[in-house]
Amino acid sequence: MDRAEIASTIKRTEFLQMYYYLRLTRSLEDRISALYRQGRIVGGCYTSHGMEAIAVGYASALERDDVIAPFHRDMGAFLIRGITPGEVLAQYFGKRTGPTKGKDGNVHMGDLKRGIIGFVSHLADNLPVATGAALAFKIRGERRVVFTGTGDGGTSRGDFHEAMNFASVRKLPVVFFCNNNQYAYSTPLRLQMAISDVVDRAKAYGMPGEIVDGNDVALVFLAAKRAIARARAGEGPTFLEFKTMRMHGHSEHDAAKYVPRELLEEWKKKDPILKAEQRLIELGYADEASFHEVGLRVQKEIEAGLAFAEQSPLPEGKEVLEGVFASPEEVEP
Amino acid sequence: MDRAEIASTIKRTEFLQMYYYLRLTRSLEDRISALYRQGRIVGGCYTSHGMEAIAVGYASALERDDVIAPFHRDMGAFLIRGITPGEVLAQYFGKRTGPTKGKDGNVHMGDLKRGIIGFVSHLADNLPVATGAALAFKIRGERRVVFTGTGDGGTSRGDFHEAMNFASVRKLPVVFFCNNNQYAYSTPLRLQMAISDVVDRAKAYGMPGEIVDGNDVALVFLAAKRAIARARAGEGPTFLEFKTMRMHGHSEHDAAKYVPRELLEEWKKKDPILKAEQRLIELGYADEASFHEVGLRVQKEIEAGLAFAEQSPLPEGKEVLEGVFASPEEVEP
Amino acid sequence: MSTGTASKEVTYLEAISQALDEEMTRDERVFLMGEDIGVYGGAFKITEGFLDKYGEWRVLDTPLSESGFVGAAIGAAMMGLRPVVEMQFADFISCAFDQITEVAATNHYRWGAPVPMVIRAPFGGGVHGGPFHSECPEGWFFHSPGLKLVAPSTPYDAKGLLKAAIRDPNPVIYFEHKFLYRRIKGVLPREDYIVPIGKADIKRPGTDLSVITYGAMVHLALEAAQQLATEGIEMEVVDLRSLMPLDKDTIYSSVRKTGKAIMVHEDNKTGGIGAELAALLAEDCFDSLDGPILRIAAPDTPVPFSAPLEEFFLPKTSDIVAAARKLAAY
Amino acid sequence: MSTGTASKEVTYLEAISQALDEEMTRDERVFLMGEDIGVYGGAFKITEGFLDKYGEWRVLDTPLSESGFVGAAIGAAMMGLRPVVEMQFADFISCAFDQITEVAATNHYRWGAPVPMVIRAPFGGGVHGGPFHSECPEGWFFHSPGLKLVAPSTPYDAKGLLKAAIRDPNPVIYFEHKFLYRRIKGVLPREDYIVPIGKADIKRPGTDLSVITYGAMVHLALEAAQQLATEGIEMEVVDLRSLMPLDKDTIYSSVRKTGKAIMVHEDNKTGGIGAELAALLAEDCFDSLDGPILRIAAPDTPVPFSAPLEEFFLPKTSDIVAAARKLAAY
Ligand SMILES: Cc1ncc(C[n+]2csc(CCOP(=O)(O)OP(=O)(O)O)c2C)c(N)n1
Ligand SMILES: Cc1ncc(C[n+]2csc(CCOP(=O)(O)OP(=O)(O)O)c2C)c(N)n1
Ligand SMILES: [Mg+2]
Ligand SMILES: [Mg+2]
Repeated sequence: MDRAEIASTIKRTEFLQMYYYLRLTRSLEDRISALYRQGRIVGGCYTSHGMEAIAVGYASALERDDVIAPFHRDMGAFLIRGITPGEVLAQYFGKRTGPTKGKDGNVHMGDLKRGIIGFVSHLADNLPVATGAALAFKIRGERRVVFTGTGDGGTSRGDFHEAMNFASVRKLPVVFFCNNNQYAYSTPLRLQMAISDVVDRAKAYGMPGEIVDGNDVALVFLAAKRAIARARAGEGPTFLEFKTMRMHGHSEHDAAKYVPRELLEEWKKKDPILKAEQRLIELGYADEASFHEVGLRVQKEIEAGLAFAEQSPLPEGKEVLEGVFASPEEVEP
Repeated sequence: MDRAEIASTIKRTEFLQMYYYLRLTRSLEDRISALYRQGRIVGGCYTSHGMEAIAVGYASALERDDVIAPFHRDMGAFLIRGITPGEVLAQYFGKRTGPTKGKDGNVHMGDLKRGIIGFVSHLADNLPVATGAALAFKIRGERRVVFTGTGDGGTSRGDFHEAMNFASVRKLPVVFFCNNNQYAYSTPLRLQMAISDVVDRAKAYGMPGEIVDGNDVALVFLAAKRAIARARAGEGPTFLEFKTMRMHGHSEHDAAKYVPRELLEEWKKKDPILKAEQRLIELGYADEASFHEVGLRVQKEIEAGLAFAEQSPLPEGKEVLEGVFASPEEVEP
Repeated sequence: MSTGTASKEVTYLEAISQALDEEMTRDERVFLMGEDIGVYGGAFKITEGFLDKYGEWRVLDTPLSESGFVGAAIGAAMMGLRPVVEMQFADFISCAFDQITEVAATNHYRWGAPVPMVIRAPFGGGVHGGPFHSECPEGWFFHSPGLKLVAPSTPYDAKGLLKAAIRDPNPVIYFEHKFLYRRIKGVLPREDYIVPIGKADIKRPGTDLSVITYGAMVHLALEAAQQLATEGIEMEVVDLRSLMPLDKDTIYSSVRKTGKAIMVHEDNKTGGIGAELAALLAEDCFDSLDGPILRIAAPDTPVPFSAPLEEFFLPKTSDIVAAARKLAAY
Repeated sequence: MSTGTASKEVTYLEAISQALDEEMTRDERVFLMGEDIGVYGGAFKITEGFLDKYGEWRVLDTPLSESGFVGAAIGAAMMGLRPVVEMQFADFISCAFDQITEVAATNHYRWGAPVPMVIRAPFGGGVHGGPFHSECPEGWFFHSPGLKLVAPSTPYDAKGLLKAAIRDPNPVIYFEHKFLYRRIKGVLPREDYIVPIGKADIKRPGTDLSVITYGAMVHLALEAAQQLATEGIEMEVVDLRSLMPLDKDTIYSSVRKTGKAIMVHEDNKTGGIGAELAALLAEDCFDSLDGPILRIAAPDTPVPFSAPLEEFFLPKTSDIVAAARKLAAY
C-alpha cells in the first residue's frame, strides 16, 4: 500500500496516537522484563516485543462500545482500552489496585467497563466466549463488534474450531485474528499445522480471510478497520492472519535457543516501531524529534505507574474468600 | 465413471460381496427397526437406511489388518469386519453374547481382534483415537491403515479439528470420512456450517479431500481404495465427503417431520441398493434372479441370528462390577 | 406420585417448559441455545413450540459443539443476556467441561464479571440409555468452586428452581432427571414463584433417622420411608434440591435430631456428593451421631446398558429400607 | 528434605526423568507425547535430551491440542503401545476431560480393550502460578471410574510410581507436584524397582492420631508431626501415594489404632478426596473413632495469584498442628 493511500485513510492524529501506544507498550514491557529479571515479578511474563503493531493496530480500529477478548501478547490493546501502566504493573505485582485485585496475574486483565473480556490461560477458550458476546450484540440489534484472537498454536485447539464455525453460521459481528509469530512456545509452525498460512484455517468455515503484515501498524489498522466494518454491517466474521515473529523467548525465562538466530536478525529489521517511524516520516506526520519526545513522555508515564504500583497495597489474605459468587445487585441495571 | 472403468477396477466377486453386504445391512437394520417398534429393543436405534453404500464400500476397501473406528451409521462395516447378525442382535437385546456383553448398547460395538475400535456416543471423540491408532502403525513402521469418520454434525466438534490437524502434521495413515446426510438430528447443514461442501473443512489442514456420491457403492469403494493406498504409502490422511441422505428419522423414535418430503422422494430414487443392482446388471455381473437369491440368503441369516440372540443369556446383575480395570495379562503378548 | 389433585396436574417435564416459557416472557434477556431445540423442540420436547413463539434468535439451534455454545453462553451472559443452554444429554457436558470449570466458574472470582447463565443437563439412568445417555455428572461440578448446582425431584421444585437459576447472577447447572420427566406429576401454583437456591426441603419428617438425597432417589427414599413407617421406623427424608450451595442448616438440624444418617445418590459412590455430606457430618455433628454414616449409591462403574445390569447398578428402595433397618437397630 | 545421604541425591524432578528414560530403554513400546517436550525438553525440562536419544517418533511434540493428543494416546495404547503424555500444566487437563473420562476410563469396561497409558500432570500451587498454573484437578478424576491416580511425595515414590504407572494395563494419571520438583531430594536404589499402585506408605508412625495426605502436603504433615512430638503428641503420617485405588487396609488400620483422623490436601475442600476418606471412616471405622474427622484443605476458590492470597489459600503446617492439638485433646 503506498503513501498516498495510507495518508488518505489514516489521519495524522490517529497515526501519532498509534505510535505513542507502540512506544508505551514497548517500554512498559521492557520494564516488566527488567523487573522480572530482578526477581521483582513472579509468575509468567509473556511480552509482545516485536509484535506490538498487532494489538495497537486493531485496538485503534475499534469504537469505544466495542469489546475485545484479547490474547496473551496484546498489551497494546489493554492500554488503548484504558488500562493504565500503573494498573498493569499493579497486576504484575499482585496488588489490589490491579484489574484482578491480585486474584489473577499478568495479562489476565479483564474489565467489562472498558470493554475487555479477561483472558484465561487455556488457549482459544476466549474465542467461543467472544463469539457469545457478539451473539448478544446481534440478538439485541446493537452495532457493536468483538475483536478476538489467539496464537498460531491456539488455532489448533478445538475451541478455535467451534467458535469460528458458530460465528460463521450465525454471521456474528466478531473479528478473529491469529498472531502468527511462527512459534508456539518451542513448537514451530510445521509441527503445529500442515499449512503454511494460518489463514487457510478460515476456509473450513466459509469465512473470508486476509494475510496482513503484522509488523506494519498501518496495515494492521486498515485490515482491522475493513473487518470491523464488515462485521458491523452484519456481513459476518473475518479471519485476519497477522504475520509476525516472537522476538523474545516464550516467556522471559525462556532463552529460545530453538529459534535460529538468523530468523531473529531478519525480523529485527522489520521492527514495528522502526516501521512506524519510517511511515510517519514518509507521510510527513512526524520527525525524529517528536519520536524522542514520545519516548520521554512514555518513560515518565511508566515511572509514575511504577510508583503507583509500588505504593499500592497488597490484598489481605482473607480476601481469598471473596468473590467466588456474584451478588444479584451486580447484574441488575 | 463409466462401466468399463469400473469393470476394470472392481472384480465381480468383490462387487457381489458388496451387494450381499448392502442387502444384509438393509435387512438386518429393517429387522432391528421392526423389533424396536414392537418394543423388543430398548435404547437408541440409529440406522443407516439409504446410506448403506458408505460403510459397505469403505469397509470392503480395507485389508484384514487395517482398523476401523466407525460411526453410528456404519452397520455394514461391522458386518464386513466379521460381527455376525446374531451378535448384532444380541448387542441390541443387551445379551451377554453381544460384543459388549450387555455393558453398552446398539452400535457401540468394539472388538480389537476384528480391528474395530468401539464407538462412543460423544460425536467425533473417536477421531483422535483413530489418529492415535494410525500413529501406532507409523511408529512401528507397519503398513496398516485406519478408517474413521463422523457425520456432518460431528465435524463441528473440536475433536474433529484436533484429530484432522494432528493427522496431517504427522502424515499419519488414516482416512477420515464424513457421512454427509444433510442433517444432524433435526439440524440442517446450513445451521451446522457456513459451507455447502463438508470437504472444505479439509483445507484447514492442508489435507486432500474428495466429494463422492455416497449412494454408489462402486464409487465409495474406489475412493476409499485411493485414500487407503495414499495412507499406506505414507503420503498422509485424506478426507472423503460421502454425499447421502438420512432416509429415516434420526433414531427410530423420530418421525423427522422437519425433513421436506420432496427431498426424501428425490433421494429414494438414488437408493444405494437400486444403484448397485443397476451397476451389477450393466457390468453383466449379476441378474434379477441372483438378487432374489441374495435376499433369501440374507433373510435366512438374519432369522438364524435372531434365534441366536433370543436364546443367548442376559448377563447377571453382578457382572456390573466386572471389568472396570484391565488385568496385566490382557496387555502382555 | 403427585403433590396435589385439586387443579390440573402437570408433569415434571411440563414444569420445566413452563419455567422456561414464563421466564422468556418475563425477561427478554433470556434466550435458549442447544442442539435441536428449535424446529424439533429438543430431544425431550421441552422447548416444543418455542421457536414459533420467540423466534430463531431467542431459540438458537447450534452446531454440534458443546464447548462452543457453552463458551458463547458465557460471552452472552457477560454482555447482559441470560442464556439457558440445553445439553441434549447431561453426558455430553464432558465436552464443555473446560469452558464450564475454567471460564464460567472462575470468571467472577478472577476479574469480577458475573456470568448469569444456566446449563440444563438431563441426567440419570433407568431409561436403558447405556453408558452415555444415563450419566450423573454432578459430582465433578460439585468440586468446582464458582458453580451453583440444583437437582429438583418434583414438578414444583423443577419449576421454581429453574426460575431461580435463570434469575441467579451466577452460572447454575440445572440437573433434570430424565426418569422423572413423564412419571412425576403435580399441581403448580398459578402465580409466579421461585424455589430459592440453597434451601433443602424436608419431603417427609421423621425422628429415627435421616436420609439425605436428591433427584430421582427422593422418590425411592419416600417409598422406603413409607415401608419403614409400617415397622415403626420414622425416617426423615431430606431433599437437598440444591447441591451447591448445600443447605447445611437443614441437613445438620435433621441429623442432630435423628442422630443417624444415610446418604443416597444415583451417582457413583466414590467421590460423590454423599462423601462430602458424610464428611461434613463426621466433622461438624460428630457428637450427635448415634451410628455410622451410611451411603447408598451406584457402584464405581459406568452405567451399564442391559436391563439386569442397570437394575443391579441403580440404588433401590429395598437398599434404603435394609440400610435404615440396620442403622435404626444400631 | 532428603531420604538418605550415602550416595548421590537426585531431585524429585530427576527421579521422574529417570523413570521415563529407563522405561523407554526397557520397553520400546513406551513413547512420549506433549507440547514442547522435544527440542525444548518440556516446560520443566523433564524430557531434556530425550529427543536426541529416542528420536522424533518416540518423543513427539504435538500441536496445541490436549483433547487431540490424549485421544491419540488412547488409540495408540489400544494398538499396543505405551504412551506417556505430558500436560504442560495439570490445569490444561480440563481441555482433555472428555477423552479421559468418557473414552479412556470406560473403554475396557464397555468393550474390553485395555488402554495402558499414562498422563503426567504437573499440579499444585506454591509457585505463584495463579488460577491456571496451580490447580489440583485430582478430585474430578477421583470420581471417574476406570482411572487410576497416583501422586508421589518423594523422589523414591516418584520414580517407582511412574514405572508402575507405565507398566499398568490401565489409564493412569500421574500427579507430579511442581513445588517438589527441585525442593525435594533423595537417594534412589541402583536397581530397577517399582512402587506398586494401590499401596499407601506410613511416612512416620504414630499412636495418637493419623494424618492422611498426599503430594506436597506430606512434607507439611511430617513437619507438623515433628513439632507435635515435642509436645508429646505422636501423629502417624499416612502418605496415600495412590489416590485410586485407595489403600483402605493401611488407612483403616492406622485410624483403628489411633482413633483419630485428619485429612489434609491442597485441593479445594468441598468434594475433595478428603471427603471420601472421611466418609469411608465414618462408615467403616465408626466404632473406632474417638473424635470428629477433621479436614484441612484449600478453601473453595480458584488458586489466587498474589503472594498474600496464595499464602492464605494453601494449607499450612501450623493448620495441621492446630488441628492435631485440638483433636488430641478431644
Ligand atoms: C490449552 C493450553 N495448553 C497449553 C498451554 C501452555 N502454553 C501457554 S502459551 C503456549 C504456546 C502458545 O503459542 P501460540 O498460540 O502460538 O501463541 P504465542 O505464545 O506464540 O504468541 C502454550 C503451549 C496453554 N496455555 N493452554
Ligand atoms: C458431543 C455430542 N453431542 C450431542 C450428541 C447427541 N447426538 C447424537 S447423534 C446427533 C446428531 C448427529 O448428526 P451427524 O453427525 O450429522 O450424524 P447423523 O446422525 O446425521 O448420521 C446428536 C446431536 C452426541 N451424540 N454427542
Ligand atoms: Mg505463536
Ligand atoms: Mg448427519
